[in-house]
Amino acid sequence: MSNCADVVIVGGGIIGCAAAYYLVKQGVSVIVLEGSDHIGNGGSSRNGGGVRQSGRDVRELPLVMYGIKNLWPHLSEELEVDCEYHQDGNLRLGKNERHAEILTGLANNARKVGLDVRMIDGDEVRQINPYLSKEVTVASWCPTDGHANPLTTTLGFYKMARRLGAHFISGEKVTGLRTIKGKIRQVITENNVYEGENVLVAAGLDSRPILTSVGIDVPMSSSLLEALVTEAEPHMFDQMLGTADADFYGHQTKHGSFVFGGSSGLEPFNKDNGTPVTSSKTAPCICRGIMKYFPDLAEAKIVRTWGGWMDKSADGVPALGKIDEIPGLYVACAFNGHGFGIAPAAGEQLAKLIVTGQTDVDLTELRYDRFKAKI
Amino acid sequence: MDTRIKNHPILGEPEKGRVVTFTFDGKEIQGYEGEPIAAALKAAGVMVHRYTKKEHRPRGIFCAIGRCTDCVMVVDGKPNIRTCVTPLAEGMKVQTQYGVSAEPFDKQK
Amino acid sequence: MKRYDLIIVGAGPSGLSAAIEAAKRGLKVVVFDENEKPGGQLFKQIHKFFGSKEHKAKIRGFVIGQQLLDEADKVGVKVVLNATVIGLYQDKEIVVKIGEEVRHFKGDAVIIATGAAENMVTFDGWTLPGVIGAGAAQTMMNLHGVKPGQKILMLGSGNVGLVVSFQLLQCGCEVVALVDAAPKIGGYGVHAAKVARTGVPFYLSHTIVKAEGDECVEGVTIAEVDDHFQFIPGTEKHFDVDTICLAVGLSPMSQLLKMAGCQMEDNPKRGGQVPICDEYGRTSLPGVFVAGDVSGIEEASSAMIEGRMAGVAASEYLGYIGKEECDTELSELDKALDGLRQGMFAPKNKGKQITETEEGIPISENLLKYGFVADDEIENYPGVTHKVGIHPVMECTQNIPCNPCQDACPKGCISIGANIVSLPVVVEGSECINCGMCVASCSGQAIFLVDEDCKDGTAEVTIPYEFLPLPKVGTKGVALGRNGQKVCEAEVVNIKSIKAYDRTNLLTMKVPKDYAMAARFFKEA
Amino acid sequence: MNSVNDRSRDIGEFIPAEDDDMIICRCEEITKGEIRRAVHDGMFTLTEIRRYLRTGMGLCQGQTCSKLVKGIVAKELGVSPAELEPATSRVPMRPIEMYIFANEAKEGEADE
Repeated sequence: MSNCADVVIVGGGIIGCAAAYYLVKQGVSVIVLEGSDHIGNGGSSRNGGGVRQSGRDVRELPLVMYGIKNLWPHLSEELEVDCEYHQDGNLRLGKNERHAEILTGLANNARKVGLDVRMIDGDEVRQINPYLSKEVTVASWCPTDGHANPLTTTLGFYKMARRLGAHFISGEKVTGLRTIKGKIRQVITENNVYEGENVLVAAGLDSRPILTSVGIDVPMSSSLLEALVTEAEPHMFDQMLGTADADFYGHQTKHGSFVFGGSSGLEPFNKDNGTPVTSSKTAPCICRGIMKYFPDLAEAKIVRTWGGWMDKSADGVPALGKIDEIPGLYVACAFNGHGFGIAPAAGEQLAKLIVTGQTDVDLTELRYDRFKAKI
Repeated sequence: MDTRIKNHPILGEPEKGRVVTFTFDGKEIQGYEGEPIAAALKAAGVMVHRYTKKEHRPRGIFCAIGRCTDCVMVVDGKPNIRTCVTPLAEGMKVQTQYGVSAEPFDKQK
Repeated sequence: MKRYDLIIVGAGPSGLSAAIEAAKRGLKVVVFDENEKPGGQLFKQIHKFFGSKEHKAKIRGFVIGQQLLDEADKVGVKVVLNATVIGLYQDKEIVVKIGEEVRHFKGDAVIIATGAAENMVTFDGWTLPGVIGAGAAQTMMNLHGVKPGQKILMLGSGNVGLVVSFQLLQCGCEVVALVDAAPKIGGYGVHAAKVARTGVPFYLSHTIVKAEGDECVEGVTIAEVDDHFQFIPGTEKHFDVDTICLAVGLSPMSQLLKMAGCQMEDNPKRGGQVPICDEYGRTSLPGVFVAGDVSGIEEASSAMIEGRMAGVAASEYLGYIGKEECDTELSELDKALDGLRQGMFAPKNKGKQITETEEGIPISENLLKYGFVADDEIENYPGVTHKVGIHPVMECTQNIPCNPCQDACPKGCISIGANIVSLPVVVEGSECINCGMCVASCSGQAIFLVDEDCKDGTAEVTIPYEFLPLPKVGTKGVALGRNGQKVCEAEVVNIKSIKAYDRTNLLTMKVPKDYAMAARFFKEA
Repeated sequence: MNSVNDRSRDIGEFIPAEDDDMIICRCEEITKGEIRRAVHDGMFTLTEIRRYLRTGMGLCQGQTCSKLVKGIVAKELGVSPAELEPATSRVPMRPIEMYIFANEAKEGEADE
């Protein structure tokens, strides 16, 4: 086996897998190095499955809108796996005036970049989703949003990339990068050295120490998010849901189970033992949150809970694109807990950027070096 | 077919609660209060507890201790009730589960 | 948060034993169990246990369960039932579902004693209603008083398969065959022999091809397998059955430990995924201990000792006893556990081919293949001797840790000696008084009282009999041989059922003299 | 425990077998053939198999099938089952109704 490729990708999450897929599709040779034992073991397999535009920062909206228009509709066919993509809209729910203000602000911003999102009242909410409680008085409604299965989508990208010749190695923890004659060249792991004309760092939170080895810093902090899933229930609704306060989000899957994520408010003070372990307080709190919105789900049984690290950037949007200072180096990290829906587009555009130097969507606002002091 | 053990060489006569009546898919059946629903159904000769969602295949008691969840049924309107560990009570409405519903597949949308 | 010195998860033999030892030393102990009744699997074990006195030998499992509960109650252990532990979090926090609430507890120490889950095998039709686990069969018949089926095929010849087959017979089911893909019976020979002599055929090197039926099991086809466990065409056999019972081993139920971040290993000798722990159950997490099947599959008898060890170790961990006291007690328990881990079924011998006993006698090939010792082999064993007048015949042919027969005889007729796994021998010059205590004490039901020559052309054979209805004196029928086949006509001449026999009836049958050493079971005509 | 795992190593072709339609995961009705195929599609770990196919993600949470799946995957990869790390165990150990999980006993009242 060769340790050299046109592109070495650090990180086997959905971003790395998607980029690998779109690269090998163009005949580029790719090595993907995953530090953990499993492909897609970080946020890629731990998120709530939202494929949405609404509620996002306007700087990343064009990219996700591009993906929803051009990539998601035929992804299942392309990856030969059921991505379970549903485009049945997103309801972002509110229960009071303050919520209404937050939602209106987000909706107004989104409309400026051409997204169809509007404010609706409680009755209209319940016309769309009759299971929601009377407590819900307001919502933003974006009919082109949706959800998908992050597990099959991530592993689908992996499967197809691998099938087309991308070389994946798991359990291969990258410790640093090395430039040769002013250009990126080597990726150093605990066991080996890999070489590539180009290197894409898409390793979530681990991207930061890896990039540090070549003097690049993307300011990120970690935050734990928790999620849970119920047993399969009779079909109730197809929309993606969220709330103004982001106290829970989720959807009903094709399988019939409900996947919900949320927080207890104690996450910033999580006692980190090195693995994303759940806290005894969070899942009960998520359940209480859900039941306020969905009294009918009270009897549904929770079968599994889990936690995942979110890679938060200082301004809430990703660092994505070329690192000009170091020729051949690219970055895709800091997806802030909503990287799943944007991942196919991010992967495809990165592949295009690496191969042609061009992108269809302007990524300028997502530059790695945009972070400035406040005064 | 009587599958109740009336007298056992080691355990003697089983201790049971009072006789209660419940319904299985509308039919009245008697069992003992507090015994698992599955035991009462088994004594009455009921083998099929549910039909699976994908393949519509029959399932019944498998582990009898609440682990495998094969014996789940719709009980008092709630699906996925593990009948092997759920105590029987007077008047319970027990229904065959089709997928996750008490509606036979041809009536599900 | 509510705090205990020691939280134990699982009120089975190991959990209760641990709780007793810890509470005796002053720890505040709570035991959570998800079941409605405590005792774990003990309450489904209706046979008499093996071992020696300290292992509660010759006491039936469910009685041991009650004894443990009484003892736990006496020393102030709190046992909370219908309490499902849903998680073991950081800082030894345990979240328990009790009723319609979840409650949070902290333990300064935690013992996980969650036991085991059944393994399964797949075959065509294995998901049909009527295919059940052996544990399910035990639960249905011994806890709920409902027969698991009428005509049953048992897959698995380990102790679980053998014991459950016998229990099925006891509650009135018909066991049409006992099948195992292995070429040799996995469990104790005595357990196999007591099933075989009732007429159940054994099919070793056979396994299930398919379960038949549309809505539920109506039949089963088995076939012989070759050395690579592949079916040999043309060897198929069909049985009409309504139930197929699977007894193909157990796996430790160690998920809680994995969840808590305990270091784990996959250890086939222990039955699967187990926590890495020392011999007293200390895991990689300080203050988290394990005991019983969760740390490696063994018998309930060893689980009880492991539980006591963990209870002592936890007491030391929390400073309720000193290190010296702890070491002394643990070394005592070591000896007790060592006693159980001897003989040909000892964990250290797992997977080994044992061809002769420690006494140098060849192991019966018939026993391993068909479940019974052949008539011409039985004379090889030291417990089988001939004598004028009534005398015990001990058809104990494998080295297993068990010696109640030695203490049972008031006349000292039976000797095992210091090595608990030795085969019993008849003490030279001793005199049998026909009290029957040896027959009733033998957990393997392998002792018979035989008067080979009653001077009238007949012989009398006394057998242990744990079935209903109990034949009356004068009942005529047939005597079955060790292989379960008819050997001769027989008549019941005596039935003894005294309290000291603990529900084992002694049935004496009269048979023609020539069949004294062949007749081993009675069947009503 | 991370170990270097080359996902392009040769594990041979997928060869269809007679018992490929045998149900392995009873809850999610996943067959042996689906599991074997997934291994050839690159799912080399039990965690990936579970995420890709849902084996062990049903109501019983893998209580029944995890050992069976492990055996199949190991055989397909040509390794010993003991070498495969089991999929993660997660809270709750048994399915629990949302309204009960939500209902935490108050401090002080938490006396059983």
